[in-house]
Amino acid sequence: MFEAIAFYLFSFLTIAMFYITVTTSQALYALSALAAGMIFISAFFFILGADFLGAVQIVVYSGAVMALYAFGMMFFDTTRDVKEKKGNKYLITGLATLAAILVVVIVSAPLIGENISAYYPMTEGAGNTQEIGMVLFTKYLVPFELAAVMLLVAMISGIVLAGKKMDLSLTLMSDREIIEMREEKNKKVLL
Amino acid sequence: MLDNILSILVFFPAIAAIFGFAVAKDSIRAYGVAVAFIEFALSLLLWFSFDSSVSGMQFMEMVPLVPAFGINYILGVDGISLFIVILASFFTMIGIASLGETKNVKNMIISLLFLQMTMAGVFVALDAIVFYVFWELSLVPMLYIIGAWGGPLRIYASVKFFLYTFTGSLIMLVGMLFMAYFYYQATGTWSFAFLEWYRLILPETFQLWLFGAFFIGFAIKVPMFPFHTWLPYAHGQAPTIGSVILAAILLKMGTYAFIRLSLPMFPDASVFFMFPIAIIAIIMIIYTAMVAYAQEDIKQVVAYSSISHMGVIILGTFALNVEGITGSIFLMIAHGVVSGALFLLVGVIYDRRHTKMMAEFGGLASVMPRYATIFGIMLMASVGLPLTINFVGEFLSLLGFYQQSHILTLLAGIAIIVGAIYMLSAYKKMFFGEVTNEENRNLPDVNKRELVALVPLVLITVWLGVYPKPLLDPISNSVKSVVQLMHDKAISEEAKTRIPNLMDGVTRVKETN
Amino acid sequence: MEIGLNHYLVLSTILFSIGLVGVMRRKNLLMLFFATEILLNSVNISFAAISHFYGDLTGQMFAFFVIAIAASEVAVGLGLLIVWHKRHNAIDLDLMSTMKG
Amino acid sequence: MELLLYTALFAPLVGSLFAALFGASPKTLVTGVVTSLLLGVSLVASTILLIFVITSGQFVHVEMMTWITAGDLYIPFGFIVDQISVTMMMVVTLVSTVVHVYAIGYMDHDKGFNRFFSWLSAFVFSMMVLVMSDNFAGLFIGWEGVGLCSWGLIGFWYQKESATWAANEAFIMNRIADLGMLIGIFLIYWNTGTLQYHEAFAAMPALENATLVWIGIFLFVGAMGKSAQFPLHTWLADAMEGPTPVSALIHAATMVTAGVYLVIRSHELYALIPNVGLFIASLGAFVAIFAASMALVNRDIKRVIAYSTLSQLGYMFVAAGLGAYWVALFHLMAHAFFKALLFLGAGNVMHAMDSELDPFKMGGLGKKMKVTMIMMTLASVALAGIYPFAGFFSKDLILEAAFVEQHYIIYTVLLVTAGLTAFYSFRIIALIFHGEERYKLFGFHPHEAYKFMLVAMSPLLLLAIIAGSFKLSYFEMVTNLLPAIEYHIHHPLTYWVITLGTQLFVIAAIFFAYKKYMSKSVKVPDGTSAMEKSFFYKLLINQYYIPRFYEEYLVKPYRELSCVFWKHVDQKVVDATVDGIANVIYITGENSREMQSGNLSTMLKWMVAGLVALLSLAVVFGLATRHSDKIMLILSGLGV
Amino acid sequence: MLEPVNVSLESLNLMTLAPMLIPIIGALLILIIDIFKSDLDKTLYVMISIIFLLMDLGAIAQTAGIFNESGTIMGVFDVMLIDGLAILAQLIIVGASLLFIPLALTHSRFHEFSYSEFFALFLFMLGGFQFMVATDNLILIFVGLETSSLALYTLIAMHNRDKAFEAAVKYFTMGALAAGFFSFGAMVFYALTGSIEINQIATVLTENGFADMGFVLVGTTFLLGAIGFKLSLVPFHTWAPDVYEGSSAATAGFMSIVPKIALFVVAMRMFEFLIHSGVVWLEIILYIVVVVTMTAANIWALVQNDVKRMLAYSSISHAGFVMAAVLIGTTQSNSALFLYWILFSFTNLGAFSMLWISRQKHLPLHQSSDHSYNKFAGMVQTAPVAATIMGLFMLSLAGIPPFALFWGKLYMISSAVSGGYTVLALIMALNSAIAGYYYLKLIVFMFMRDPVINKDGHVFVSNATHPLRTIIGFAAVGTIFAFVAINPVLEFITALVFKSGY
Repeated sequence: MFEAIAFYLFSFLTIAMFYITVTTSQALYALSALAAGMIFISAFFFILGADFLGAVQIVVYSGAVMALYAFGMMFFDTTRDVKEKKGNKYLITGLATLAAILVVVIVSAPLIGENISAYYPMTEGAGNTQEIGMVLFTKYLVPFELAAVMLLVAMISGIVLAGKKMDLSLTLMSDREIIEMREEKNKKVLL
Repeated sequence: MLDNILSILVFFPAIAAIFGFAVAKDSIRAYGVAVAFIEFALSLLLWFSFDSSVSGMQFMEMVPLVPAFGINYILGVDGISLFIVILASFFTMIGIASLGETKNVKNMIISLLFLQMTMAGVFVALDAIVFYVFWELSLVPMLYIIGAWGGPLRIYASVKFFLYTFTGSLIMLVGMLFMAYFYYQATGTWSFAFLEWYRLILPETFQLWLFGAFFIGFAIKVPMFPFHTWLPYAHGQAPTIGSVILAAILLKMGTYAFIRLSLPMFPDASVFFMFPIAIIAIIMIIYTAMVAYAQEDIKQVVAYSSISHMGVIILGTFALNVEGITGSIFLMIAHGVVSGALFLLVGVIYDRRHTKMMAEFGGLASVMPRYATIFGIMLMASVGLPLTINFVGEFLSLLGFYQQSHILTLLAGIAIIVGAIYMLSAYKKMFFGEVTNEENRNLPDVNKRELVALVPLVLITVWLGVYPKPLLDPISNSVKSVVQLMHDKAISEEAKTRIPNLMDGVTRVKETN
Repeated sequence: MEIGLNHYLVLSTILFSIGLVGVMRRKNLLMLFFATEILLNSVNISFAAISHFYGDLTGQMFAFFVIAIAASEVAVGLGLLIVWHKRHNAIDLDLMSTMKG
Repeated sequence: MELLLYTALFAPLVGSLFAALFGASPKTLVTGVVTSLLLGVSLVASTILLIFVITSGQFVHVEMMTWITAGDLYIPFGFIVDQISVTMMMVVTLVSTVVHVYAIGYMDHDKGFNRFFSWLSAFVFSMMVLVMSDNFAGLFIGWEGVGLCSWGLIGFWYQKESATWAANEAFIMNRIADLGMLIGIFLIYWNTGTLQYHEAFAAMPALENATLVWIGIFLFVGAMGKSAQFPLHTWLADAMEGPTPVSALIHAATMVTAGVYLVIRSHELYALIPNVGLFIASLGAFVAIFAASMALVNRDIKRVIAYSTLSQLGYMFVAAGLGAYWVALFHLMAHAFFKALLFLGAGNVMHAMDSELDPFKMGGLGKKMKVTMIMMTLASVALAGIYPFAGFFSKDLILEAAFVEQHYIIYTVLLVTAGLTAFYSFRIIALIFHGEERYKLFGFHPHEAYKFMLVAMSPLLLLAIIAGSFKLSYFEMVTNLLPAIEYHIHHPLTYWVITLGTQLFVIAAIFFAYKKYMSKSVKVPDGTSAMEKSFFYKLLINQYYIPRFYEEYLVKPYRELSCVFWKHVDQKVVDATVDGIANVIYITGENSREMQSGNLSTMLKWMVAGLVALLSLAVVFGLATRHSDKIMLILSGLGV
Repeated sequence: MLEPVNVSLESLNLMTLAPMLIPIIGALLILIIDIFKSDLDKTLYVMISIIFLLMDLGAIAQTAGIFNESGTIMGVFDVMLIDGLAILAQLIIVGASLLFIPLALTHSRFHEFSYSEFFALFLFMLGGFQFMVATDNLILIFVGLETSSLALYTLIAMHNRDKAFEAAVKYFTMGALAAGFFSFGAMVFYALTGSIEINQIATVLTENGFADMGFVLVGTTFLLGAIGFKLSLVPFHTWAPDVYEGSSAATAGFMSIVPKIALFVVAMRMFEFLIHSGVVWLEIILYIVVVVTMTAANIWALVQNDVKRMLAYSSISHAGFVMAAVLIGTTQSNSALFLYWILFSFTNLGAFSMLWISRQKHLPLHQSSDHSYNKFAGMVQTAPVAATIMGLFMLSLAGIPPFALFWGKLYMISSAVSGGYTVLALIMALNSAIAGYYYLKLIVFMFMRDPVINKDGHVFVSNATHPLRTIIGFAAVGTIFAFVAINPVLEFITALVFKSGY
């Protein structure tokens, strides 16, 4: 019973938050609603016994991601109202609703092959975090390491793109300009 | 050397063409002529060492190419292909020799040499894929020749030529792949070799479909009505040399392919489609002849006349007997010589006046008597006068088809009437009457360079008209084996009766007696 | 009234659709990125739910990696936006249609 | 003998090629002389061959080389000199030699002198091939060859629009007939397996009658073209645009008789199918009177003679059709002599009159051109069939044959035609040579032709007079080959009544013509006289409106249809379809490239739309499989 | 409590990781070098990349050898899966990269190639792709995909001009949406089978006889959306032309080959078992998608005014063409896929390289794009050799024999014929004909028109350096003489594919 109440409550909240995120014209509202929605989602994780995931959700999303977005928002100065040139509203809602209905129709059907044996079953008595650690560092070691590489890539990308290196475009400068620039730089170093 | 003569024949011009890049611009013409002459001499050597009494393939060569997929480089020549190969090298030679002042002459000659490679390749290839390679590749130099040296609509014409034929041959390719697949199913190995395919007896429905696929490819190339409309543009816009080679050789690829592929592989389908194709052929003959009559441009007249003649060739092919097929092969050569010569002749006047409109001319007979004479001879050859080369082919083709259908042959025979109508009226417009246009008054007659190209053609026209035997014997020999193969392979009763059995040893005369 | 797997799946789908709406209607790129976050998050709910109902950890693993991916995307996405914003002082995607056809 | 045969055959070719060498250069007398000499050689060779054939009764048969072989088909260049061909050879070489010599004078001032002789000799060669060939294919070579030379010679004065037009007309009309001939040849080959005369004819009796009928008809269609039988006759009159020697040689003596020759050559075939023979005879009779009627009013001397030729060809076909092959051949020969003479005479007149052809503008020329007048008069007498001239023997025989075979209608028609022939022949004689000297009104200064031309004509004159006396020996010779049917009216009284009656009728016609056209009241017609306004006159002068019919209902529609085919069908339907397909593809691209608006939002929408579309399909498919039995039920209910 | 896990090192088969680790190590090395000494010349990085790529090639060859002996290798807790497909795909990925990376050595300086990060990201990206193809675990596929994609977005943006940013943003945003699709699809299959490993998914689904067809369809739809996005199948293709146009020609050429082969392998692993198990819906859908992709992309390519954009659409069309192999799903068709893609890789890379060496820093006069057709007008008069080579690539792309791509087309259409897809074979053939038009259009401009913009032939080779010439020469020679190599390559491919059970 508790579970049901919690489910519906959080469902309502997440849906509402995300709805606000995609409809409001205030970037700040959207950001706040998104952050709230993320936190509500972590509630689901806790309900479902995925404690570790819930924690990660709060830390990564509400912490890191939202902070990044907030920074971005300030940078872009989007506190002012964003003009949303309204495209074809009906098309958008139509497509989305249709997608939702179609998927819901199919997904709400009971899964026939539900008696599925778990490949990586949860162990009785072990904490969620432990279990996850166990699987993550055996079976999912390679993806985990690759994810690390991915984050490295993301980091490099972020630095390259947002950093000074992109300020001057060598692509658009003529070869002569590039040489002059180099010489100037060398001079500076010498000085 | 004789063992590899076909490969040499095919690749010599290409290699020479590559070396040609290094030759200086002002000497390239001599180089081109020399190469083409050597090529022609090689093809003659091929003829002299060819054994006319053998009906099968000679000078066979085989190199595995993609054995995993049954693709092998197989070449061979028999009576059916021999003379077209010679014709191709001959026309390349003539063409280069007669080349007038041309911009970028180097590119032109190199293209021509490449074209020669593809033409030789198509006619000696005995593997479907090798055949297809050369078949398609021949489009490229031609595209360039039309597109770069042609008239005002050249780009439209060349692209149309390319795409139209390309589309058709892609469908043919699908047919070839099907054929290989059926062969694979029957034998468990992949093969694209014609001689292997000949051995495959297909059920009739398959034959019909495959015949259809091949037909589209060939029919566009020939070109058969209603797929012919690229041809007038291509001819109309092409430079003289392009038209010459297009008419003399490239069109023959389609009809040659019918004989090499469609007939022996699908005898039942050939019989099944005989009448529809004959009707198309008749439409080609009469309809295009009428269209030719309506033309105002002399080159278009010749272009449409080509289509009309190709109709006769098709008809002869689908006579499915030795006389008809022999005739159609001979007519291919004949038409090559004659239409090639006619296009050269049109080129002569175009070089002088830069127009091809017949209304611009008139009375040329008195200004350029030698030109008028040669044109007249070729015109008479074109309308199929006996003792000219065309007659032999036309006569045999029609004679052959007469065995299959009387009434259709009668209709097809209208060719000799309508052919005379457009040709004579064109000749009249150009050469007869008073000289009305002042610009024509002082035109120089054909010069030496042009004569070098034209006189041999005239001689061939007459020689082969009077004494076609050296060609007819080998052709007929090979055709006999094709017809016999068709008869043996035929499944349906109708096909068995339609295709004569030559092994009876009893000729028709004896039957009747 | 038991909450079954299907409930979660439906919820997930609805959230996903909301995400789709956002993706389609947002013209502000930053807010568009919000919507893509919604997409990924909605799926995570399902993964956790399936994991829960099957007693299998794989789902949680997947969700974990999805979070990592989402985080990386934010980094790159913001980087791109910053570059664009530096040049154009705007992040409206309607301005971004020099290439078409 | 073989050497002689080759000499006879190839001498003209050599001459022609020799002349052709000088074709483009200005007049060189030598070409004319050389070609004439070579023809003389040919004539001599033919004569020796004739004597040989007569004396030995054997054939000379050679096979020079193979021409076409393919499959079972075997066609050699084979030549045969037998009684039929040797007759023809004599006629051809004789007339052509005369014409050549004559033409040296006639073409004296022509720029195309050399070209003319080249063509003319080439014609003779073709004609020799035609008559000497031992197979149908060889015949066809000659057949087409004479057609070609005829084209070149009719259109010899190519600057003249009418000449080239007539040349093309002749060629094309002949081609129509040639198609029939070709089909006939095909039929022979597929039914007998050979094209050699003797083998083919030997095989024919074994064939079905229907087949033979078809062969007969198609071959005759070929003959109709060459011999200008109705309805393919119009070209002959128009062919008079050519130089007069050409008309004499080709369009009177030789080429036009090729059709008759063909029928005679195929007598073994036609003997098997008498019905076709009767048809030929009927058509011949019709053409005889039909052509004669047109000759009555024509105001062009050459055309009159041409119609006369046509009419006489009708006679020959009557004979051939009725099985009197030797008679036909005999008339062919006799006719060749006097008709050629007539033409050459007309040539003299034209020469004198600066190519004027209207006899009404002449008159009284007899004083200036006595020899010509005599020659033409005698030739006309021969033509009219007055005893003892050549025409009497040959033509009378035909009438007798018709009578004996009891084809009285044909007989009557021929009889009337004989009268008409006499009338129109002497109409022009009278108009040209007698009566008022009307030419003075038009400022002509007529003069007699060169002497040597007249001398050259003299052998023809001689033969026109005496050819009839060879009748018996001739009969003996050709009946070695042809059925020897003698046509005698057994009842002597009937014989005499008919013969004399005919003669009287003809003479009456001659007198009538003289009376009518020698009078001083003859004026150049100006379209005002009552006769000229009469329906019949108009009908005749317009050649029964047949040329106009052809022009209006065949030539024009053909031209228009051609234009329609080109401009509308070929360009607007066939080609437009091809381009249309290409354009549709291109325009689809052009219109749908808007899809790629470059707007990110749109792109995202497309992605979602694609997803939704796939999902919808999934649902449809899912439902369909789940309810497939029900769907089948509904479909079956709908009758699918 | 959890038991400690004992894992023997041998059972891990760590060498399966070697091919992927090598480029990653190379990338790290480049980063480290950059830390110690910046402003080093690009040639250094190019050479380091090449060395590592060669080592990578060696490692792949090593695994190929093992595969040849012992069949499919599983490694590292069965996450890694080295089979024939993986080996072939990696060979193509690394091989094409080897051709691509020297393109950095242009005559003019372009932004991205001047920074070490480009090469590091590039190698990371390769690692990502290699992981993708060498596993059947959806998680690893997903992570690999994202690693490489994120790197690729940056590489595009690093070209550093407005169009490049626009391209990167578009690609990125749509990629994010596709990532959503992918995870949703994976989720559905997980819900269905409790597993995210494709062979287990296949086993489970087959065991219960595709009872939950609805779920299968939804999952397939979403995965098709995600994979189709990367493969640029219509209607998920919209990014492709813009991104190709926005990025440098070299990168565009790279993008047309390497990411796609990785995704093809994924598609083969994911879809073929479904089709073989009789999911007719997928067959129909794939059929439609393949046909529409081929045709529509061709039609759009017809109307382009820019060569690079045309090549973009043509690449889409080629991808659709090759996707047919997945639909057909026979050994022959799968072999044809690899054969085609190998041949396509050097032809297409060659074509893009030709654009690359003619690239100028600024747009040509009065033109809105770098490589408009007009730019190439009359090229044969000013730069005949370059024009001939470009024409050669166009002919090869059009499928004119005997140039490279013809053999691919031949084998592909043959596989359609043998697989019973007659109509598809015809459509493929006809599409080649339509495609002929736009390739021809460039040839027409180069060979048959007079120069419009560039009267100076130097423009067409302004970027050419020896390495670039070598690459182009290599591609050209490969294009012309491909027929010599077809047989061994085909035998090799077929053996590998057959042994992998595809």
